[in-house]
Amino acid sequence: MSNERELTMAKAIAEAISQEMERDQHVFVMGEDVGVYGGIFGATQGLLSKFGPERIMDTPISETAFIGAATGAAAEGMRPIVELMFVDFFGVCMDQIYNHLAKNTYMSGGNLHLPVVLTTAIGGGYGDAAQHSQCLYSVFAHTPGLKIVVPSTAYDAKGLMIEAIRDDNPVMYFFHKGLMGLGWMRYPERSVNVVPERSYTIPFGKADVKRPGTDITIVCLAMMVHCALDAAEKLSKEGIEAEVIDLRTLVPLDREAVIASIKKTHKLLVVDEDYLGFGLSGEIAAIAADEAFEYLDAPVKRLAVPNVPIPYSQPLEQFVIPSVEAIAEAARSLAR
Amino acid sequence: MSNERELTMAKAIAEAISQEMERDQHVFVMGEDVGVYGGIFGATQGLLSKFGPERIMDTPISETAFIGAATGAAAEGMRPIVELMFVDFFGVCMDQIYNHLAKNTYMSGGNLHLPVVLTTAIGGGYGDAAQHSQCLYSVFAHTPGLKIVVPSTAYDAKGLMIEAIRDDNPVMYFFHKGLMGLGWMRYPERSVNVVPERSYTIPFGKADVKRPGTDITIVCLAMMVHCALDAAEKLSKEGIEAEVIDLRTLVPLDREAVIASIKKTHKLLVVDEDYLGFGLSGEIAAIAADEAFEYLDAPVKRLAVPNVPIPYSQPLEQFVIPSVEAIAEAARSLAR
Amino acid sequence: MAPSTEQLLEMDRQAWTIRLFEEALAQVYMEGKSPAFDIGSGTIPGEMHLSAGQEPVAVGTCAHLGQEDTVVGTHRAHHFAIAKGVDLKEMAAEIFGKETGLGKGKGGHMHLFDPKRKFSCSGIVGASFPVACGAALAAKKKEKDWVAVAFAGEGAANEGSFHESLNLAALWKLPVIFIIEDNAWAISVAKSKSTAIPYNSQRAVAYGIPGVRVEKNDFLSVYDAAGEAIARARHGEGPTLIEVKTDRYFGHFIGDPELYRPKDEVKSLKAADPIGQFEQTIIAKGLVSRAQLDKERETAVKAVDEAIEFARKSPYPKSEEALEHVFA
Amino acid sequence: MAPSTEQLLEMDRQAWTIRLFEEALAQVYMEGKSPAFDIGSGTIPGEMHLSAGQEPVAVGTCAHLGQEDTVVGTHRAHHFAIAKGVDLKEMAAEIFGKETGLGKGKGGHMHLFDPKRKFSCSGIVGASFPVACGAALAAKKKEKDWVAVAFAGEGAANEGSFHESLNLAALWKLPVIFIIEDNAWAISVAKSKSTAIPYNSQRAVAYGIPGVRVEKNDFLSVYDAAGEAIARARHGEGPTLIEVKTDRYFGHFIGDPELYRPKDEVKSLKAADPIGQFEQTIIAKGLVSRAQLDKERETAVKAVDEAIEFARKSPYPKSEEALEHVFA
Ligand SMILES: Cc1ncc(C[n+]2csc(CCOP(=O)(O)OP(=O)(O)O)c2C)c(N)n1
Ligand SMILES: Cc1ncc(C[n+]2csc(CCOP(=O)(O)OP(=O)(O)O)c2C)c(N)n1
Ligand SMILES: [Mg+2]
Ligand SMILES: [Mg+2]
Repeated sequence: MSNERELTMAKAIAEAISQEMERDQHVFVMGEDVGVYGGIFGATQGLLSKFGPERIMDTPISETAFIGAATGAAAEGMRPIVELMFVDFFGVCMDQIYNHLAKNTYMSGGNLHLPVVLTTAIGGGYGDAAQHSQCLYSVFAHTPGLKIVVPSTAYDAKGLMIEAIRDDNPVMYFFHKGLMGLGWMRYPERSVNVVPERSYTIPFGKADVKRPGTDITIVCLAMMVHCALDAAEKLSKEGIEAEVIDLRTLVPLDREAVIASIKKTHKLLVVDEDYLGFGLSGEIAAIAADEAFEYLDAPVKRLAVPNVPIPYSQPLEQFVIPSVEAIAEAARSLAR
Repeated sequence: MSNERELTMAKAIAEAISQEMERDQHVFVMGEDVGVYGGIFGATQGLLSKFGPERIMDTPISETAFIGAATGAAAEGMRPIVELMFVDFFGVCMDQIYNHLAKNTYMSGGNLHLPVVLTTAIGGGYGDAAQHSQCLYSVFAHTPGLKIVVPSTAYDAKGLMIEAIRDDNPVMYFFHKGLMGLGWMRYPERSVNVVPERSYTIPFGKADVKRPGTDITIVCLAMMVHCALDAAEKLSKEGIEAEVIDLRTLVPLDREAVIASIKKTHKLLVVDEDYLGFGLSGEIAAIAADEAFEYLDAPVKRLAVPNVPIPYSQPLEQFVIPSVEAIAEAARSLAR
Repeated sequence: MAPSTEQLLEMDRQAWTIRLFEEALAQVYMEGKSPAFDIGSGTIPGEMHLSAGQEPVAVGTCAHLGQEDTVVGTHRAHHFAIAKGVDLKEMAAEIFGKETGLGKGKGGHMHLFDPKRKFSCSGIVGASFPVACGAALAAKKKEKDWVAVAFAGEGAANEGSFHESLNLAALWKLPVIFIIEDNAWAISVAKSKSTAIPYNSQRAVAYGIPGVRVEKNDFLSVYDAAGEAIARARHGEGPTLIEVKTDRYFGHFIGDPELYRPKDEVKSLKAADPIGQFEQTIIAKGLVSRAQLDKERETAVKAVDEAIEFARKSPYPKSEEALEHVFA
Repeated sequence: MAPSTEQLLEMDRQAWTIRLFEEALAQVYMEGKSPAFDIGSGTIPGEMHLSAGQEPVAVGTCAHLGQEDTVVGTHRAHHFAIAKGVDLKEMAAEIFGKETGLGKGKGGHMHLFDPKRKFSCSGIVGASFPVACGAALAAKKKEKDWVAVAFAGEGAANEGSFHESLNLAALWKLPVIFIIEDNAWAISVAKSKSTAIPYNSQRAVAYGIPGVRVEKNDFLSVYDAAGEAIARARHGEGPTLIEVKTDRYFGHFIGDPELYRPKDEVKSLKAADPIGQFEQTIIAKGLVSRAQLDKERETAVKAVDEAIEFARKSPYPKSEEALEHVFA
């Protein structure tokens, strides 16, 4: 049955873009190596041959220029999809992202709409070291004006991408390299799942309970969803039932889902592949400590990259990125 | 008595730099308008005439080049002080700050020392709108490798600046425009205080209890310290004694001070002039929800700029930046 | 192609509108800021960058532009906005932080957005270049002969965004014109202390595009240079880089003590004021009469008065509106 | 000034050390990555950018540099590091992620730091320019005749950091040399699709500094051009921009399917391999003998073998060491 077709996340993203490009002539793609190469992580695979170089545009290595150009083109009614190859490179173009793309709508009193999707790769674990392994989504969630999408499966990826392209606001779409289902990088089988061929959308701001449970809530996203699910399976054998919540979007953030789960489990563990300090894990914990305070039976725990750059050497890198075992252990000691 | 001399924060900073420049030939200053102009916010006032243009260097508007140059010069044994005029401009040079200045020490396995002080202006409240009014320190605290200093008084500013210059690591030194004691911008009288002429240092990682109290802990920094103190005075008249903790540095962070205060007051309000989401206020709340969970008698509350860019119009700006009244009200309803 | 009489009159009116608007703002700005100057107080708080003296760049260029062409300005952008036809009342109201402003009071003087007139600007130095490239790219994709103009100061030409944008524009043959206003100063830093070569126009070589230096702060010289560049762009021949010498009459912002600036510089600049010279020239050439120009000036006086009045009388937005419009 | 015999021999040895090191890494890299290629597995995980074919740029330049001069490289930096005299064992150990590595395994192949030999590099395109300016500034402040060299790819020359740094260096007359390796590709993007003009050397005009294009991937041509630029810098005459045509033998990184590249491109490049040509030339000129060169090559073989062996045998850092060295 064609409904049962499974796709990798990369293929799901490329398909979403392709379908929207067919639907709307204003959609086009810009970025480094998005053409013949199909995107270093395959997010634009196959699009060049379908849409040609006028709509799938390789750029010079000039992120400020081409991301700024996306803002300018969107103001004129185009709907650019623009790729920042690794999120780690945001520092060369952040001004165009957060001072312009993100703020112009507000500063114009809502008169300007900027339908730009900014895609970017996140995540480590494969030895790419401190400048190519970060997540950093919380930096963009911190500065207002950007919607923040971080899918964990192919199904979610397609629906969220179509939603992103149709949104009249700037959307940053973070894909985790280790979830793209690439031929050359390990990925969790679960990230490849059934993706309908038809077009569909997944609304922003709806977290997904990827596993229901009663004993502890694990809030996470991207790769950590899979690690948490693996940990939950282990824990289940020990009699601990973890509820795994995949946030899917950070802006808007589904606070209700987090609170509802805490009301049930009374215990919260936030797991994040980003740096621990001053980021996502703190925000979720703070929301719990405010809005779900009475329901909490134990301290809110966080597991994330301790505040160090991502080291290259494998024993070091594996040590700093939350592992299935570390998640299970943190959940275990909290659940007890 | 000369000991009783009072200085503005700008003068205290300039004096600290001046004393260190006299002490150590390797210290020099680079930045836009740091020369004749003396820094737009006066942090380098008077230094050009004392040290000449070889050591007080006006730069082109090329933040990536001159901040990157600070990293290169520091690697060769110099001790640059480099000014990013407003923190809001970090997006044009963030890569040099966080991927290089911040990470090179770690990536070199500790073999490379980069004694750079990066000064920058923060804060709003005077109608400078969305691109010139932000705080953003949590973005830099989130990415590892930078020490983060945010003084609230002239006395602290001098001691922390000398400590920063002598530190062998990159230090980001954030000064709040509204605390500099400028002739052309309102400032709290309290920010001007007694500053010894002699050289002295204030260690990083030591929060300062700016006001002891028993009923509620208010954690804050920079301008919010003064607003919190004003609020505390009001509250005191109502019988509520707030303890006001000035963090002074975010990296390293004095978790102990926060926890110790909660043990006493059992209630925490975090007040921040930065954006609410995914930043400082979340981090402090999360630490409390983890490490001081048992001592908390009430939900942890946060007051910060709601997740909107800083609006220009005064009624709007005053609405989004935490005011004395808003702090008092938040504290009041929490203390009850 | 020389400007028509109609165009000349419009240019004169725009020039006066800009000059008078800036002078009016300089006054209004000081309201509520004395005896002690406090930048956060008064009718108009925050920084105020005025463009008086720099009218030729804006007016001479925009004379060639229509509604469908895009202009992206800088922190010092009133002259560009006025020359591009942005409604003066809505603009003044925005600068006053009023509900009736272009951005409902959210943007302020450095952030004027008028999508209808395709005008925008930014308080970040060098930010105009990439955004203008994007507008030009959109024009190309839509197969229109629209152009985009990025204005920027000579200080901005040392930002990385300048280089990246010019390369992109040249590579993709975008219909965009980069116009550098060389007013000799970037706040307190003289051009010679920031720029390795005397003329930014020479930097066009690095992108294989025409580079033009306009040596006089003169409406007609700008008109000519911009006209040629805009025509090139409209005909699909790609971008041009123009640098225009011009003069900043006020400080960098109001309140700038200008200690860095030779004492009599502004005085001597004003002696050769471009508006007066423009008027003399076109009268001398018999293209317009004094009376005609006086009428334009009167129109400008009235427009500025009305705009300031409108802004003054308009209501402030309600506090809670601060939470609106983060997203469309 | 022509290189001495000693220099020629050292250049030959360095060239072979680079070539053999890269070839050895290409093999080691595949260990543990078959049957299924997994970038995160094996002796060396992560990206691997090799510089085989690009030896002339590094060797020809560094022949003029001493211990006190600074070199800042890129993501593709092994050749620069070797030519600058970075210890091959420590470098190999770093690439293997070992405790004995330059950065105790924390940096990896894109982040090689050797403060003793004044070498560093970065995985961020365009990041070498500003840092090299800083080293040159320090030399100037210390009143030394040291120079700094920033290497970068032709793709990097379109980043904003290129422009800002060249302007700063020219303005301040810094003793820095910017050397662009034009290997025709930036990953899959050909230079003609990224750069508005044929030669980056032409961009020197934008900063009023000398711009030199070296049209041959040849040790002696690079030696000459770099020598002149470095001498200028040492004598306080400021920066130079050099672009060298060179050839990338491997894919952008190992595993790159290179679908964008003409099928026989590499084969034909290798037919004119620069090391062979260099050796032929200097033998033909009677400057060195075949036997001498063979000895250098043997030394290189041994050094590479030893380095790989050293790296292989070295222990991994302990997990907890991940928490060290964030701060000095
Ligand atoms: C990226 C960035 N750096 C610095 C500033 C601070 N700043 C505002 S205007 C200005 C000078 C700009 O000079 P120029 O481009 O010549 O324009 P002018 O003010 O002369 O019109 C500076 C440094 C800024 N707004 N943005
Ligand atoms: C700022 C930034 N943008 C993009 C990248 C991704 N990237 C790494 S190498 C590369 C191509 C570089 O080309 P070039 O400068 O010619 O060097 P080469 O690889 O040919 O040696 C790109 C785009 C990066 N590392 N940093
Ligand atoms: Mg200027
Ligand atoms: Mg290349």
